[in-house]
This record gives sequence, C-alpha cells and structure tokens, in this order.
Amino acid sequence: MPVTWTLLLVLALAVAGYYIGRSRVLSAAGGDSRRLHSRPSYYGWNIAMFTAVPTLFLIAIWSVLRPAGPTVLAVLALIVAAAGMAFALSRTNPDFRARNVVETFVRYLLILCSMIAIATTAGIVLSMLFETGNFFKQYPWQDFFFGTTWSPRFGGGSQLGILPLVWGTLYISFIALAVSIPIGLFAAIYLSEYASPRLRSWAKPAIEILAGIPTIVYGLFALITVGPMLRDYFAQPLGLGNSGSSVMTAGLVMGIMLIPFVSSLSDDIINAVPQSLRDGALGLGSTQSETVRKVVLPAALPGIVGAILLAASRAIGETMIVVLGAGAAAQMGLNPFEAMTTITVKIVSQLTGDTDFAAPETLVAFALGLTLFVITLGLNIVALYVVRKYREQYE
Amino acid sequence: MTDATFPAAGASPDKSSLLVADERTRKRNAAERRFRAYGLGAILISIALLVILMFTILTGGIGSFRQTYVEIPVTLDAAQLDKSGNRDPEEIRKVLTLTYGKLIETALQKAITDNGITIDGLTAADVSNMISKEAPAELRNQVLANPELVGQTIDARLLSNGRVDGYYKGRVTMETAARDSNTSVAQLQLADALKDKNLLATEWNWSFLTKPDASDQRPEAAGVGVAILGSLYMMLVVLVLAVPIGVAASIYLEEFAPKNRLTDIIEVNISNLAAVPSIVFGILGLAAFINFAGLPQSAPIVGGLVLTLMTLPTIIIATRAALKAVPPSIRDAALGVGASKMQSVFHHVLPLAMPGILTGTIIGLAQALGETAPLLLIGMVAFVRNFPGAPPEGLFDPASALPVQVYNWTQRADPAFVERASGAIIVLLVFLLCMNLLAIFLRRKFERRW
Amino acid sequence: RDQIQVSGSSTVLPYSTIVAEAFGENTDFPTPVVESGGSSAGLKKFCEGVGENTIDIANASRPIKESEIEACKAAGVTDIMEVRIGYDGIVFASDISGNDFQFTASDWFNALAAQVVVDGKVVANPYTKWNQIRADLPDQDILAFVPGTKHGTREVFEEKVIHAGCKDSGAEEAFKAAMSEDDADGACMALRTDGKSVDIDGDYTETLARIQSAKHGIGVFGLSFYENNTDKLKVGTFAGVTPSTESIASGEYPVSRPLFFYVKKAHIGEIQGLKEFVEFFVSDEIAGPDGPLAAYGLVSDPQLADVQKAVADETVMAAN
Amino acid sequence: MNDMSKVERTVSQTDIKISARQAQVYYGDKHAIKDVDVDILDKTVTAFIGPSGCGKSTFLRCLNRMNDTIESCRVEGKITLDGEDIYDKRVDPVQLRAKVGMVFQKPNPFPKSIYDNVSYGPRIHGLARNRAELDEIVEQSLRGAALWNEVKDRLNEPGTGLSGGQQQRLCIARAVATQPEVLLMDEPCSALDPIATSQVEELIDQLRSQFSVVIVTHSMQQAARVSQKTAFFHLGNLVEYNDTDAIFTRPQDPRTESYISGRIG
Amino acid sequence: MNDMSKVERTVSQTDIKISARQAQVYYGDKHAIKDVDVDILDKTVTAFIGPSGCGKSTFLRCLNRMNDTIESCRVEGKITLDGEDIYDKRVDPVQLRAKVGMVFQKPNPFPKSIYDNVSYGPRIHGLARNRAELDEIVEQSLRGAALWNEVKDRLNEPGTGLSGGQQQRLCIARAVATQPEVLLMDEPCSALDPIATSQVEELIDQLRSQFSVVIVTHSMQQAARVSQKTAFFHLGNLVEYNDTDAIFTRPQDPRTESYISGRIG
Ligand SMILES: Nc1ncnc2c1ncn2[C@@H]1O[C@H](COP(=O)(O)OP(=O)(O)OP(=O)(O)O)[C@@H](O)[C@H]1O
Ligand SMILES: Nc1ncnc2c1ncn2[C@@H]1O[C@H](COP(=O)(O)OP(=O)(O)OP(=O)(O)O)[C@@H](O)[C@H]1O
Ligand SMILES: [Mg+2]
Ligand SMILES: [Mg+2]
Repeated sequence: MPVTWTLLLVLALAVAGYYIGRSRVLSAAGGDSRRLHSRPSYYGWNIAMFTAVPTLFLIAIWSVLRPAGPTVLAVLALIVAAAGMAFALSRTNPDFRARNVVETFVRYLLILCSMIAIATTAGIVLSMLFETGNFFKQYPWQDFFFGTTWSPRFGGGSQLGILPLVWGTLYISFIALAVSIPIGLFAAIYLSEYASPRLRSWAKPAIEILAGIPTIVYGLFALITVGPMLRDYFAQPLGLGNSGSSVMTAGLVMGIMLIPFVSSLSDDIINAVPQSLRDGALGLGSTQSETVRKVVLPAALPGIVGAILLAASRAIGETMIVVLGAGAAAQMGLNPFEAMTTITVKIVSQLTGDTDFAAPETLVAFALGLTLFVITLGLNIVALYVVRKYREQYE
Repeated sequence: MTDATFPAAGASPDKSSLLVADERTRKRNAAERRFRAYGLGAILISIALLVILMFTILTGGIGSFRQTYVEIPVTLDAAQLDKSGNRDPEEIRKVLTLTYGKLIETALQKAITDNGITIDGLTAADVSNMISKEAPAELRNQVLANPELVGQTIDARLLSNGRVDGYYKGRVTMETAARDSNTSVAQLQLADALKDKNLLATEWNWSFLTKPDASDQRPEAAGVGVAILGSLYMMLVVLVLAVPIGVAASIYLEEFAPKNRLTDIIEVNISNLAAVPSIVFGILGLAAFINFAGLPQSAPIVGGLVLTLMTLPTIIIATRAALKAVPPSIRDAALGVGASKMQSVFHHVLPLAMPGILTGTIIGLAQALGETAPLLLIGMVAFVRNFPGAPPEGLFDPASALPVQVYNWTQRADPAFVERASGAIIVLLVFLLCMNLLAIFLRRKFERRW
Repeated sequence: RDQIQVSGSSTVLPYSTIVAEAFGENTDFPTPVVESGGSSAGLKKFCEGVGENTIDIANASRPIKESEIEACKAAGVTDIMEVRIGYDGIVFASDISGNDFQFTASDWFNALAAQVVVDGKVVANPYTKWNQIRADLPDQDILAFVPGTKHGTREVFEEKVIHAGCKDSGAEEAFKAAMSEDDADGACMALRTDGKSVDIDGDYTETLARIQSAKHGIGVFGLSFYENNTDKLKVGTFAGVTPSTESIASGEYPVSRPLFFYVKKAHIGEIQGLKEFVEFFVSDEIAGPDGPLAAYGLVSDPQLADVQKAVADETVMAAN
Repeated sequence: MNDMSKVERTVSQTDIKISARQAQVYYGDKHAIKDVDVDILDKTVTAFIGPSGCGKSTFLRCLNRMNDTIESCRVEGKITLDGEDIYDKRVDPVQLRAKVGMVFQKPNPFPKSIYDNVSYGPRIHGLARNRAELDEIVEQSLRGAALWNEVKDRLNEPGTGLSGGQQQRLCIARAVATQPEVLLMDEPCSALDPIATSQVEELIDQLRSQFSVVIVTHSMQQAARVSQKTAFFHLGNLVEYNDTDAIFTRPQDPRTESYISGRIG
Repeated sequence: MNDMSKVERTVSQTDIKISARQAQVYYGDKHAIKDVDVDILDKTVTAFIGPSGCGKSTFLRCLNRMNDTIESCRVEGKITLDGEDIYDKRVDPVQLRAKVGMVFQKPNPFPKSIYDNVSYGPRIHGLARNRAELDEIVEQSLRGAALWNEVKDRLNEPGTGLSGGQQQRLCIARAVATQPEVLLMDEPCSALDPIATSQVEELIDQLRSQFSVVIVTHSMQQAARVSQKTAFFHLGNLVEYNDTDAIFTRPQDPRTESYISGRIG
C-alpha cells in the first residue's frame, strides 16, 4: 500500500503545485493575466510537472530495482517532489517564460515516448541475439539460410533450413493480403464515400469486431469449415491434392481477419481528405468512382499504405490461423492447396515444444525471429521508399 | 497573350439530352455502378462473415451460461465432519473434500430411494459420478464459512457432472453415452428421473462469470472470473500506457521531429515492430521485465507491459496516418494567430486526427485483448484459481486472461470445455464491445469533413 | 509470493492442475499456479536461477537433459529433485464410425516411412492404402495425424513405433545394406512428406478435429485424451493389446512414456507449501491407481512407493 | 421584378440554356435561396452580383447539382437545362456536370502536377485521342487562363505549390479544358492582378461565342465589362435580373440601386 | 530604386517597425524573393502590389516566419522587428507571431464554431479575464470585420459553413481579436462585396492608429485608398517602394508605371 500512497501524495502535491503556481504568478502580476509572459495555467503546469515527473520516474525506477523498502522510497519521493516544486516556484515570476518551459518539457516527454519504439527494437534484438549466437555455434549458418528442408529431430541431426518457412510465410501472407486489401479497401471506400451516415455508424464498428475475434476462432473456422470445403470443392475436383489444410485455407481466413485493418484505418484517412478536392473533381464531371480512384485515393495513399503494411505485419505475425488452417508441414511448393507453414508458427512451436532448451532445435526459434525481423525490415524500407515516391500532399 | 485561341478541339458540342446517356457516359456509369457494387459487396461480405462467425460462437458458447444442478437435501453428518463434537473450526478444517463427497453420495442415494426411482443397470459409480467433483469443495467451503451447519440437513444446490449437463444441452445423447466411458445410459436416465421429480434443473449460470478456472476433471465448474479480472487489469495497463505513449510518439514524429535519416529510421523501425510476431514480444517481456527488472511471473502488470509494447506500433501507425491527413492550412491558421506549435497540435490537429487515433486504439486494443502468444512466455497462460487483489497491488498477483482461458480450454480433452471456450469467447467479445463502445462514440463525435 | 509456481509440459498440465486444485481445496495454502508452455520453456524458466522470481517446479514429459542440468548449474540451480508421476500411454484412434484396426509397429513403419523395402529393394513409400501393407488391414486410404516435431510424443512415436517397426519389418537391415549407418538410422525414422502423414503442431483437440473433417484419418493420441472421448474415437490395438491404464501399467502395451516434474530443493522452506504440494502430488490418494489422476488417464507408477520415499527424503538428482 | 418577366418574354425559347423556377435552397433549417426564377441564356455571359453571403455561390452550385455533396443542403423548385429538369431522378449528375463546368470560389487544385490537373477533365471525358492532342488541350487551356507562361517550365510540379492567384487560374484552366456547355465561375478573378484579370475576361468573352457563362463577381466594373445579363441577389432573393446595361444604368429596385451606388471596388 | 533610400532616410529610426535587408527566399531551387530591402513603418498601412505569382505572399509570410512551416522554403538575409532579428535562434516564433498577426490568402477557418474561431487567439494569449470580456472581444472583432450582423445569431455554428466572403471576414476578425502589433493581411477583401470591403478598409484605417498594417492587394484603388506606403513587387524583386501617392502619381520604374497604367479593376 505505501507505494500507492506515495503515488497519490505526489499527485496531490502536483495538483497543489498547479494552483499555487497559478495564484502566485497572478498575484505577482497584480491579478492581471495580460502582464504575464504566458497564460497563468502554464505557470501552474510548470510547477506540477517539476513536482510530479521526476518523482514519478524515481518511483518507476525504484519499483523495478527495489533497492530498499517502500518507506525509504516514500521519504525520497517526497524530498524529490518538494525539491522540484521549490525549484519551479523559485523561477515563477511574471516574466518567466512558463509556456516555453512547459512546452520544452512536454517535447522531451514526446521524444522519450518515441524513443520507446527504439528501445523496444533494441530490446528485441538484444533478447534474441545471444541465443541466436548460441544457435549458430551449434548449427552452420549456410544450412540455416540456404537449406531447403525443415525437419527438426529430437535426437539431433535436424535439418533446419529456413527457406521453406520463408516461402510459406510469403505465400500465405500474399493470399491473405489478396483477400483483405480489395475487400478492405472497397469497404473503406464505400463507407466513406457512398454509405449513409447510419449504415456507416454501425457497419464500421461491426467490421472492426472481425479484428477482435480471437484468432483461435478463425483457426477453428479454417480447420472445420473452410479447409474441408476447399478440399472437397476445389482441390479434389481440380486434382490439386486432398489436403484438408492448405495455404489457401489459412490465407483466406487470415484475409477475413485482416479486413478491418485495411478498411477502418483507410476509411479514416479517406474521410480526412478535404471535401474541396472531391468537389473539384465532381465539378469537372467525373463520376464518384473516378473521383475516388483518381483524386481521393492518391491523396490518401500514405495512410492507406500504412494500413496495408499493418495488415501485412499481422499476416506475418499470425500463428493460430496458420497452425490450424495451413498445417505444420514446412515445404516449398506452388500448389495453394497444399499444407505449408510460416516462420512465426515455427518460432512458437519450437519455443513451446518439448525439446531440449539448449539444443539447436529450440534455439532456432531465436534465429528465426531475428531473421524474420531483418526480412520485414527490408520490406518496410521498400515500402517507405515507395510511399515517398508517390505521395501527394494536399493543400 | 492574346494568342490564346480557345477552345482548341471540336467546335460543336453536340447538344445531347441529359436524360439519354451517350456511349461513353454509359460506360462510365457502368464502371461507377460496378465500383459501387464492389464496395457494397465488400461490406456485405465482411458483415456476412461476421454474422457467420458470430453465429458459430454464439451457438457454441451460449450453453455455458446455463448449468445443470441437482438440488437435494444433504445431511451434514456431525459424526463425520466434527468428530470431537466441539464445533472447533480448526478441527472442521481438517476434514477433506473426500468426506464431503461421501456425504453427497449418501444424500443422492437417499434421494433416489426416497423418490422411488429405479433404473436398470444403475451402478454405484453412476450415482456418485452424477455430481461434479466440485460440489464437495463447495459444500466444504459453505461449512467452513458457517460451522453451525454441521449436523443439520441443508438443501444443497450441487453441480451435476459435465456429461449430464451436456445431455441437457444436446452435446451428449443416449447413443454417445452408450459408447462413452465417462457416463452411461443409466446415468442419463437417472438424471431424467431426477428432473421429473424437480430435483434436477438447468439454470442460468452466474458462476461461469464469477468462478475461476477448474481442472480438466470439472468442466462444469470452470469459469472466467479470474480471466476477466486479469484481462481487465492488463487492458487498464495498456490503455494507460499504450494510448498516451503511442499518441505522444506519433505527435513527436509527425509534427516536431526534423525530417532526416534518424526519423526515417524510427519510422521504418516502428512499422517493422508491427511485423514482429507477438510471441517475440513475449521473449522480450521475459527477458526485460521478468529476468532483468525482476517483476513477478504470471502478473497482469507484465502482461500489460508486453501488450503495450505490442500495441504501440499499431497505435502509432494509425495516429501518424491520421495526423498526416490533417490539412496544413489548419496548422497555419493556428500558428498565424500566435499559437505555439504545441498549441496548434493539441488544440486543432489532434481533435481532427481523433477518429483515426481512436480507430488505431480500437484495433490495437482488440488485438491486445485477444492475444495469447506473448503471454505464453511470461507465465500468464496458466491455471490460476486465486483471484488477484485490487489494483494497483493486484496487478502483481498471478492472473490469467480471457484469450488464455479460450486457448487452454480448447486444448482440454473433455468436450465440455469446447462449449466453455466458446462461452469465454462470448465474454471476450462483450468485453471488447464495451471497450469499443466508448471509442466508437468518441469517434463519431470527432468525425467531420472540412 | 504466496503461491507455488509450476511451469512446463502441456502433457503433464492436466494432472498438475487436478492436483493443484485439490491441494488448494483441502489445505490452507493457495492453489498453485500452473503454467503450460512446453517442457522446454518450463525447464528453461526452471533453470533461470533460484529465488522468488523463478518458478519452483517444472513439468516435463521427458527426463531432463544433461545439457539442461549444466545450464541449470550455471545459473545456480543445483539441487534438483526429479519426481516421476506416472506414465502416459500413446494410442492410435480413428473416427468412431470407421474400421477396426489391429496395428503392429511394422504396419506403422510401412505406412508412414519415407522409404520402405519392397521385394528387398529400398524404394520411396509406394503404399496408399492400409491393406496394401498387410492384407488383413482394412481397405482404407492411408492418412495419419502424428504429433509435430515439437511434441515429446513424437519422439516416443518415432522410437517405439516407427523405429521398432523398421527393425521388425527387416527394413533396418536393408537400409544398412544400402547406405551408411547414420543414414540408415535416419531413414528408419524419416516420415513421408507426400501428405499421407500430417504433422500436428497443435494439441490432441486439433487431431480430433482433423479426424472429424477427414474421417479416414488415424490419429496419435494420449491415453487420457482418448478416454475422455470414447464416444467419438475408436482405438486400435497395438501388437494385439488394447491400450488401457492397466495394460500399460503391466507393460503389455508397449507405447508409453514416463512423465516427470522437477523441484528446486532450494525453494523448499522458502516457498510455503512446496514440500506439502509435492508430497500431496505423489500420495496414494492422488497418484495411486484409484486416485483422480488414474481416473483421468494417467498410468500410475508401479514404483510409486519409491517415488514417495524419495520425495520425503528430498533426494536430489545425482550430480555428475 | 415586373420588368423581369418582360425581359423573359423577349427571349426566344430556344435561347434559354438554364432556367430556374421557384428555386429554394435550405441548409438544414436555414432558407438560403428563396423563390428564385431566372433564365440563363445561351451564348451569353450572366453575372451574379450581390453582397457577401447573399446566396450567389449557393445558387450557382444548384445549377450543376454540386449542392448534392453538402449533406444538410436541400434544393426545391425546378431547374432545367435545355428544357430538361436537372433534378429529375433519371438525370445523371455526372453528365450534367460535364456539361455545366464549375470554377470554385476557393481554388482547389488537385495534389497532382499542374499538367495532371488540367488534363484530368479531358482524360475522363475522352476529349483527346492521343497524348499530343492532350498536350495541345492543356497548353490551350493554360494559355486561355493566362497561366501558360508562368508554368510552362514546371508542368510536372504540384499544382498546390502555386501562388494563390496561380491556383485560381489553374482551376479556370482545368474547368475550361473539359469544354463544358455552360461554365459557372465563382469569383474567378478575386485573387488576380488587373492584367491577369483582363486576360481571363478576354477568355470569358471568347467562350461566350460557343457557351453560356455564369460568373459571380464582387466587382461591378467586371460585371459591366464582361456580362450581358446581370442578376442581383440579396438575402437569398433574386432582386433583379436584367440586361447588364439596364441594371447599371436604370436599376428598378431600390436595393439594387443602393448596392450599385455604394460601389467602391 | 534610388528614390527608396531617400525615403528611408527621411524616416526616423524609431518609427521603423519591420525592416528587411537583402531578404532572399527559395522554394527548393526556385528563387522566389530576391534581395528585398524594405522598412515597414509603425502606425502605417503598407500595401504590397504586383502581378500574381510575383512573391507578395511569400514575402509577407517571411515577416512572421510562417514560411518555417513549408519544408522546402529557405529564408536568407536579415529581417528585424523593432530592431531585433526575427530569424535569430533565440527568438521564439510563437511570440513573434503573437505580435505579427496574419490573415491568409485562402480563408482557413478552424472547423469549430464561429465563436471559438474568434476567441481562440484571445484565449491562448490571455487577453480576457473572464467570459464577459471574451464575449466583448469576439463581438468587437466581428463587428470590425463587418460580420457581426450576419452571424450574431449563429455564433455556435461551424465557421466552415459560412460563405466564402464570410469566411474571409471571419479570418480577419480572428486575426484582429489577438491584438497584434503588426497585422499582415493577404488579400483580405478579395471575396468581399464593395460595402463589406469599405467596412474592412475602415477597420484597417482604425487599426492604423495603434498598429502597423501590411496589406497585399490586387486592387490599385484599394491600395490608394487605404495605404500610406506602397511596395511594388515583380518577379520576386521589390521594384519600387515609396509613399503611396508617389507610387501612383510619379512611379520611378517603368515596370511600376506599366503595371499601374494597365490598371483595370
Ligand atoms: N510552396 C511552394 N513551393 C514552390 N513554389 C512556390 C510555393 N509557394 C509559392 N511558390 C512560387 O513562388 C512564387 C511566388 O509565390 P507567391 O505565393 O508569393 O505569389 P503571390 O505574389 O502571392 O501571388 P498571388 O497574387 O497569385 O497570390 C510563385 O511563382 C509560386 O509559384
Ligand atoms: N454549408 C453551409 N451550411 C450552412 N450554411 C451555409 C453553408 N454554406 C453557405 N451557408 C450560408 O448560406 C448563405 C449563402 O451562402 P453563399 O455561400 O451562397 O453566399 P455567397 O453569396 O456566395 O457569399 P460570398 O460572396 O461571401 O461568397 C450564407 O449566409 C452562408 O452563411
Ligand atoms: Mg460565394
Ligand atoms: Mg499570394
């Protein structure tokens, strides 16, 4: 409990600081806020921030490292808070550039937040690098990167070639995107350009539910419904095999899950394109679809590409649907009605399996993870380049 | 500039009627109709798929909200429960569930004879199996909470076994029972007989929402209580951390950061993080939060942090796209009246970008709420019976989560768990809807065209 | 931390939860938290170190490996108690409406191996129907759902069924004649990849679902899973024996494997109830032939008394 | 307003390009255009004048159904183009707008290159058989809008990077390039310097030989210079509609009179 | 241009509000403003005239560093406000813009209510102590911009639902409400009718008693009416800068002469 109390106390102090700062500076200016450099609330914020933020950091770091008991922390926190408050108060006078200070402060907070992404990346790489190193000590990298067979064994002598997994990943993701991009994009266009507000107000959230259905439901849907259907009505009549699980099954079902990623985000972006652009095109006698295709979509392109990238990312990272829909067999082939599997699936299965945790069969999960990281990095760089090239900035 | 002769091409614009479309217009209109049809088709397909999925979930899971109980008088025999006879709670505590099981068995036997039920081939095992293994534990808890009951005969409401329950939900039939080693036709006939005597009923099942998970032998007792709390705690953490941090990061990158190599790297980095499989975030969470920072295993706080990191890219990508879509003239207008960059962003740009931010939040949270893989490695895919405490301390107690419950239950051998899993999915979706409703409401409020 | 933390194999998980639940009900200790995540991940966590932040017990569907003990030692986890809780039987079952099967190890080898011996020659597996292998097997397309390479069951299946079948059918000899020792060993366990043998990375529920959508499939299951689904599955005999807890305990039915859990001795006394839990787990009422674990399908350990004694004495694994 | 009907009668029926009867426009509850009756003649420049906010743009946007895009906007009454009701259900607004082009009050170039901006209309209407013809149309249109010299070296730069006046001329060029039968221009010269203005006015004069042009302007002088007919709007009412000469020399309505006499710009 | 330096010398140093020396603006490679030297006096209305696309807006945007927001835009040379270099690193552009307000060429109201549009500036600058004062400022500003009568009943409706000219006046009101020391107005009357124009001109005249006003206009008459100083830009050069009278009666540069004589509007 004491940590909670400390937390609340600090926040209370900050709130008090806010009011003290405000009234202090107002009275210093003789009650006339116009004589102040900044709005009175900025003086308040200045004090509140100096009181709370350093202390909160202290508490956060403390609760991780726990060098001593909560009482020590409480005392220390109060000292820091008081010091911050005193410092901020001492600087409070009508000429003090409170807004600039507050904004600089906020700006640093913003920078800090964006650094979390970098830190996460570093964390991911670091947490996998070591074990990846261990893996390559036990398994030749040539065989890993260029091997075309994936067959881990308990007793050693596994063949751990990544190529069939890469192929499966690309193939399944491709099909998933081939399903979700057209459906999602058309849905987004319809919602933002054609649909009545009423339809839009319920259809959009409804479609978003698709993103919230646990993937296991999709997996079972693939396994029980879609897989046998594709097998009986397509694969067998076409002579393309009789596998119940296939790239197609997983791709289709994953595509369904990804629809809202494309549709909802794109819809927001399309909706944000200024009406004047649509008017311009309509005024020239273009049909609504021409307006959309030639004016609105190009203007919304960066956002749409972002949405598609997000969908692609989900496709690459998905496990359950692939396991249940596409199976666990790592192989390279062109037949979409054959079972295949993806890198992600194998990362999960090797990590959660029963193999020796220090053996290459388990460690390969880390190498797979890191390789996938590098592959997607490459794809993202290409995407960034493409967006830059085709971006159309309105106004 | 007088050389401008105009117009250049064909001088006689043919005065076609507005009501008659010419060839080209017909084609364009056909294209328009096709386009529109594609759009409508896309929506209909999505909605149809949603309906199908919802239908499967609902039909599969609605059963878990009803449960079959046997209601018979049970004599809490003092001789067995309190041998010393002084009603000392410590003494009563020593009596194990096994004893209570026997009491129930006797009570059921008695009820059968009292009501004059006779069934061919009914074995003692059939009778004792009739009642869930959870029932003795519940009875024991009841007695421990109120030692006065010892020696009395109470009307107990006892969970029936999963197969009997399944019988009343259509999952088990006489035919399957004949083959099933865990039930028998005689047992089901007994259930029917009890039902005739109003001793057995299928009722609304609150305990599915309030009780914790149960082991593989007691599907009828399993509930999502702990999972709901765990998910709630995790979502709180995600909401409190991911949304502000994500929005803040996007604001910095989109509005303040100088456009240079470094920001390009950050940008690529973030979209790349979105492509990192969720289990890798579990690896990171295990390494960073548990092994390095020393946070406890199986705790919602760690789950929340991992999910936060996982959702951040989604929120950032959506937010950045939304910020990008705000026309620069709005920013100019604010700057022109002497607003600072920060003010122009917070007062004008952000509200306009809100729908996109909220969409990102909805999708990010939906993903976080339904994710199991990252929780695997940080110990949240677990069997947890004890409820976590109130936050913030409760954030550090072991808990499970809704998707974990679904994942676990779909792996269990007893088919009764399939129904439970679908039930948990329903709960999860309701949970998601509740979360989304606010966001959707806000989004509609902020939506406008300019 | 108040509660015991257990992690590891998902095969052991159901037994572990049954015990944990009973333990929580009947004692004043909180119910232990039991994670699943695989033997590998469980042991890895187990070997992370000693202390509040680390787990107390790792479940495993196979014995701990030498290399893992090394890793444990490096992290300061030295005194490890090994507790064998019983045996898991592995059975072959098909859809309830399907044909009856009497398998032998060589049938399985001939059905699923990548290469088989036909007329003394090593050839790629040509069989498409069971009755091509042995005339008294049913006339049914070969389709088997075998555990994926992540599962411990796969190892047992390969060793005790496929490899044994390789030997029984005489293929091993032929392989050895045709290739090097190592290759022959590999060939004895390599499964065909033409879609007749389907790896299942998920759980037995997935195998069951696959059988239901491809009725001619035959799945590899754990005994307990089969016992809970006798209304949907029809079990095949192996070497003439029908699997059951009794036939496995007596050693008649050969395809089974021991299940374990590992306890950090250092945590006994530190974590409340740990010793009690371990003793409760292996007590006769729980792990004995009439206990709830056996009722659920665990083959009770014939040497349970030895295990109980080892636990009582807190005997640790021999350090080597 | 009695005079109006007289004028109308003098115009032969075939010469009327657009005619509005009892046109009403509402924005939600707000009644923005009230009972407007007007006939816009073919091969004539009609000027709409009136104080800011009186409904000129609103009425203009009715004539090619651009108001359809404003959700709260509702149009009543009858508006015909060549005798056909443009609000008829069977009418395709797309075809209508191809015939009745529009230059908006706020310049709204597409976020595309200058060339693409101008060639957009010809492309969708298939006015050019090949690239050379398209180039020709683009050049002619830009010349007509007096922009060619300024942009001929930067046709591939985005139209949004132009100055305010340049954007306005770009939008004129864009509208002209589609070769509509009626051209609605909402203050096309508001951001133009006198020379550019005179060039655009010259363009309008040329266009008149084939099309009908409606121009909204705040400059009385401009109205007097380019138009043959003038309509004066006030608070949503069409106060007076007559030959431009007549309006400026002998306004019938006191409101017209006072608006014109208050002339400054 | 020789004349310019003479004029400068007659102005006492303290009266100069803004001064630019060798100002250069580039959009990427494009050199949009070349070597501009100009002194803008306090309590004076300065008009910028010149053909469309000559760089008036660009130069105007330099004066309160609005060009900072255009990525490709680069400003060189020295521009001072009250003697302080506004491009100095220590200068806070926010404070600068609070002192040097701006009305943009394209009306850009916030997608908020009319009231919020006008009250935004006073709010962030703390110009009103309470709601009543704020209401007062809003009303005064709207009155000044000749919009009050039209919108007084609909202050809570969105500013984006106004007509073009109303939006323009709203933007003027918004800029005036922040009470800047210098007001930069980029064609503030382009979409206004004569009466509204004269009211805005009256406002400008009033403002002059306290502030310095810079106005970009295409109307020579307007420049002559409201300004005391006029600067003529051509192709990015400041061709001539002098008292308005002098410019219109005895232009020194042939380019000025020809631009003015080509007057039409
Ligand atoms: N963002 C931009 N990027 C590139 N070039 C630009 C940009 N803005 C303006 N220009 C160019 O700079 C020159 C000067 O533009 P500016 O907007 O200053 O003209 P102006 O004098 O205000 O014209 P107008 O009276 O038409 O508004 C023009 O040639 C214009 O095309
Ligand atoms: N989208 C809208 N929603 C609500 N009211 C509107 C909308 N557009 C215009 N109005 C109102 O309708 C009236 C007429 O507007 P309109 O744009 O037609 O005026 P205008 O004559 O073009 O004026 P200006 O010369 O200023 O452009 C005005 O009072 C205006 O405020
Ligand atoms: Mg208008
Ligand atoms: Mg300009």
